[in-house]
Amino acid sequence: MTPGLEHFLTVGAILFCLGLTIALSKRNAIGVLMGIEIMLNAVNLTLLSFARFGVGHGPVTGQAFVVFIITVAAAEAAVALALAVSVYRNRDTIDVDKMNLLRS
Amino acid sequence: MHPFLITDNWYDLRDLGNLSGRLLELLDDALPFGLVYVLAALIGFAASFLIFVLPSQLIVGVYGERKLIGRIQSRYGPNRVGPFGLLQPVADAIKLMQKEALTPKTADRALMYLAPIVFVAPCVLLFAVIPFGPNMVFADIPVAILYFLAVSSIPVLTTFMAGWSHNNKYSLFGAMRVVAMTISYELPLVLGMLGVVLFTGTLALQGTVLWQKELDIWLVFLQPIAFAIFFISASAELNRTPTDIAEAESEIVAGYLTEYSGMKWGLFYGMDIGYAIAAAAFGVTVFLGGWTLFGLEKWVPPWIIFIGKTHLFYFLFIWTRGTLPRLRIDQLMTFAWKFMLPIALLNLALVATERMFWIEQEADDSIVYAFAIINIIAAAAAVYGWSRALGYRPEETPLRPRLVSEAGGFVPLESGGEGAT
Amino acid sequence: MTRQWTGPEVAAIAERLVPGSVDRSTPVACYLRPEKLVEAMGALQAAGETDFVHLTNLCGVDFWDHFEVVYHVQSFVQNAIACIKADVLDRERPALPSVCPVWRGAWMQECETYDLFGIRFEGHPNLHRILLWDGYPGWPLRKDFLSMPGGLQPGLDEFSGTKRRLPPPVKVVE
Amino acid sequence: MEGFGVSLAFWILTGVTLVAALGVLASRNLLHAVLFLILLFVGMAGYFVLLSADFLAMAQVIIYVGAIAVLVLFAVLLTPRAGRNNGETRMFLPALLLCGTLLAIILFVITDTNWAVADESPSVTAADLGEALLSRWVLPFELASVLLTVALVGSIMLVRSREEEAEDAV
Amino acid sequence: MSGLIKSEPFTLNIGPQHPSTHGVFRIKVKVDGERIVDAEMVMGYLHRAMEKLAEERTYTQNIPFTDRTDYLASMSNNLGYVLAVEKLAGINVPERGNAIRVIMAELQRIASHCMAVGAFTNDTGAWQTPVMWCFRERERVLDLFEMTSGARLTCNYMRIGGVAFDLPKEFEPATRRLLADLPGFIDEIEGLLVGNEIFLARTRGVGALSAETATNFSLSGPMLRGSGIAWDIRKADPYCGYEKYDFQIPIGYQGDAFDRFIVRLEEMRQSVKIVQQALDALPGGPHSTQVPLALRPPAGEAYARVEGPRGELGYYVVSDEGPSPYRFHIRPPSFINLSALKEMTVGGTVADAIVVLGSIDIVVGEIDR
Repeated sequence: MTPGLEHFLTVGAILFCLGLTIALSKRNAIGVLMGIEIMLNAVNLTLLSFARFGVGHGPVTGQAFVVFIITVAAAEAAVALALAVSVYRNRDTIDVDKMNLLRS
Repeated sequence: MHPFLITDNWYDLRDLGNLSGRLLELLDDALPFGLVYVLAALIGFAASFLIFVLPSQLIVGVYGERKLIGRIQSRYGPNRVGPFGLLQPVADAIKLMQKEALTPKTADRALMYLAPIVFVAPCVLLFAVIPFGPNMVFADIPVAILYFLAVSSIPVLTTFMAGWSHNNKYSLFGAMRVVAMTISYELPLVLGMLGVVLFTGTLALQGTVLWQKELDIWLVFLQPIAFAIFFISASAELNRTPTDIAEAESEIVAGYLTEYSGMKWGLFYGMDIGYAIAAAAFGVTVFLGGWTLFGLEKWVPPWIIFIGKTHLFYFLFIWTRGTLPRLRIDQLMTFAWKFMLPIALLNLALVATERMFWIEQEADDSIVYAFAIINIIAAAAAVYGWSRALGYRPEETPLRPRLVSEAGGFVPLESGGEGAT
Repeated sequence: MTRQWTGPEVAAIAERLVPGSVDRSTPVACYLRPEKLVEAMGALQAAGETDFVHLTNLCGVDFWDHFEVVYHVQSFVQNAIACIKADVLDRERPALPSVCPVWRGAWMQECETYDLFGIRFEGHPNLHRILLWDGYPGWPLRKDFLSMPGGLQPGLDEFSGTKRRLPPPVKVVE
Repeated sequence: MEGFGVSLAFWILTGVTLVAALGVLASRNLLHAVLFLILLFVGMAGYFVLLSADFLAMAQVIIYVGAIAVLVLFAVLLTPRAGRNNGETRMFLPALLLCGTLLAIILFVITDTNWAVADESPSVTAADLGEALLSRWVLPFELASVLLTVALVGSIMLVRSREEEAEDAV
Repeated sequence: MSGLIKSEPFTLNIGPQHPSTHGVFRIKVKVDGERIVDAEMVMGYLHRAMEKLAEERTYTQNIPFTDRTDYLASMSNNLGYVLAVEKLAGINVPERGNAIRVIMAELQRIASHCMAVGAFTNDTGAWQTPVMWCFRERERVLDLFEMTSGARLTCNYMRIGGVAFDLPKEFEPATRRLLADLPGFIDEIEGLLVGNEIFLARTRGVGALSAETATNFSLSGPMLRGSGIAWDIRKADPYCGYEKYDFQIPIGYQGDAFDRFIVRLEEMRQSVKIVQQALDALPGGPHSTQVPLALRPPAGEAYARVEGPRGELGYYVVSDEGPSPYRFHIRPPSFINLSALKEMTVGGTVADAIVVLGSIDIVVGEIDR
């Protein structure tokens, strides 16, 4: 079966949902970050498949969006990991359930 | 046309690409489903293995390196197995295969077994984009330079896997050092490559070679800074000696290789050489004119020129390995961030200006010679000036001890004894 | 040539600097009292005339009934060396103040002396058995370690005419 | 988009990426999760190649595998052994249900929509992309670079220890 | 130390099986990332209780023990011990014996410093090349030892009252050939390493000890001289007629690993000078005085020291008129030089600790005895 637009979109959707599950359910802050990275990748895949198969804006638009998403993902990863490391230093844990500074 | 010039005819075996291209055409007609790609991959792999990887890896890589280092260290090197010790690599391989591959009890077995295998694959992939001749390139993809940089960042992760999986502190040290160093050295490497790409206007390797051929100048003259950065970063990522902190044998025993033995270690060792040769091939292609040699490639098979250049480039790695001490990790990081990165940025700005000038003024192609002179001077000035600015004062370092004739107490620095002789 | 301080010379200076610190003196060495040892050593190190900045050698000697700890100290500027000793009389629980506060480099030699003689150096920052392992039975360099009955020494049989060592003046604790 | 090779590649990549994503979800060891994530990134780059975005595929490998994954590994190494557990919170089942529902809706939309599909494969070179970024998308491009700079400075500030701050204050 | 990564502190065992501990020596370091926060030495893996064994053998029988303390400088150890016994027994050594002793001690210094320099550069990561170069010259010195004493490493050549044998007649030309080559070799090593930026970066300022600290830690030899203290027992307390020879004491600037390295290199040059002079003025006559086999020195004690390659090599011998020493104590220079190891390593990186250990130039046989 030759893969078409639907196939790519389906893969993107499955990956997005898996990433969302990971981001919502993981206890570890780094695990949550990994879920978010998977979601961003799924979005990239979707954008690129539209750029490849879609009609209208032209393929460059989709690719440009992907460039921006990759950039933002890199920035986000750097900041999130820095946060995780500094939270670990100050609180000795990176369990998201225990990061309740505002509560106590 | 001269009868001995290399042509594009399929029977002209001086460029093996002609024949293989012809074969591919024939096969493509005969076979369904694009099975030809699979076949071509297999044939290409086998051929490159036979004519390039095997001789390079075993003869030049293992034997040549050991022999040369032996000469540098004023000893003979391998000279027992076979004529001139040429069969030493084979003997080593047989020995390694017979050895027991130990696995520590607390190791992460899956990762430990996986790491050497994953380490091999990118090395083979790297050679896919290297042009050995005008028609001898397996995949002349338009983003070959990026492809090379991308694929060469994968082995770093495998070295990390290897180091982490042993559950050994020395290995973990090695893994941490690899990871830290990679982040630091990837950046100047890509920035340096950017300067090259700005000049040539293409990301394809064959295009880069042809650009140099057309203008009759090697990019090493146009981009001395990029070349130096490439060489240093490559030796850093390859763990060659001045920067082999990941497996520094005098500090952390063997780093990420500490617990490996037998053929698992052998794969790492062999592929280390493979990566070094791949880096040399890439450096030759981008900076040293690839398979061209100022017109000689029309007469001599270009792949011979290319392989010769690659091995000469690889000799640089051997040479540094045989003579230089090792840097400390924080010095390496400082060097990458405080020295190479600013210089790479400076180089980029310079190249952009020159390229702009070239296009805007619609200058003649021979302007590249002027650029070459400017860039070499600028490189020397930048390296000297920036190192002075960072506080590098070689003349203030006394290299000989003071000499005194009488025993006694402390000799203050000012009185200076009888001075350095 | 390095000047060799005699015992009485050092004793005179030490007595002047820290009264009551000198026990006795022989031509070779000056014996300091253990309770004033560190103080006297510090004074000898700081005083300009002696200037014993460098503790060259520190070792113990077992004399069956008591131990001696020997300190060789020297001055670079004056190019002079002196031998200072201290007696450790208690054989059951030998102890001596540590000179680490004066010469920090003494710690390893004191550890070694403790390891091999069992002399405890009080005030030592990290006194442990440095060459042998913790829990090693006995103190090897004591004369009664592995000694044969009657204080005979193994290994000298080929010199049959030689006089055996005198029997130990104290009872050997086996 | 035809040919046996492309189909084969697609299905292989699909298998690899889905296994990798499930591996990230399922593995209890954070290090293994990171390695599965890297596998997913590489598979994603393969998809990009299939979608004729060569440049982005390479950028994906360089940035995600070479930089982000390495950063994540680094963060894992800097956290203690006890922090390398990749377990779930008690919200796992609700999250799974929510995501399953979301997936069902999206899949329904995908299959139900009649997508207008262009037949010919558009060719976008790196040069085209660069031109678009510096002409039409120049404002977002600059914003992205500002964002990167801010992120850089911010993360440096975050991980500075007290001693280093004290050193700089002098 | 910017650029270092911090993590959970953990303990790292450097040794006893480690390529850079020069034997079975172990440092337990506690590291935070790459930075060392604590260091503890563990030694004694090679302890042979030599001081105890020596109490049960005659004075002459003890000479081979001294070979096996510092097996890289057996001649110097022999010399220190026989000097102590001669001092105790009041034995005079003939002129020729003294000159031969000086030649041997200085050749031993060259051989030992070759090893020290080579091993140290190996620790900085220069992959085997300087070691091999140094070994090349060290071999020739060892050949000379083999020629005279019959052994290369544990020579057992000095005797109480002189030396064991006279020099063979081929010794002098061979030594002169070696002396002609040695300065060039030292220049070669210097050219390879001393101006090298990486080597400077690795060793300058690493393990620096001020003169006061070095003195207070009882250091000796090149470590003390590297800190700028002009102290050499050959000058300060000449033995074996060292006052007749013209040589100088090299001293360093700030007491770091690099200073110790250049001091060692320069000492090799000075040793070449001394051997040259001693050969030129080699007196005739007997090489040894007759000493009874079962020597019984009068009761008393003697502390004699020589300037060994690693520092002040002292022997403290107490006699009770018996045929064997009552107490036999070695002052091992590299053992005492190690006492400042923690001072030098804490705060640096693991790589620095290795360089510092290499610059101390330890010999485990001497540390553990």
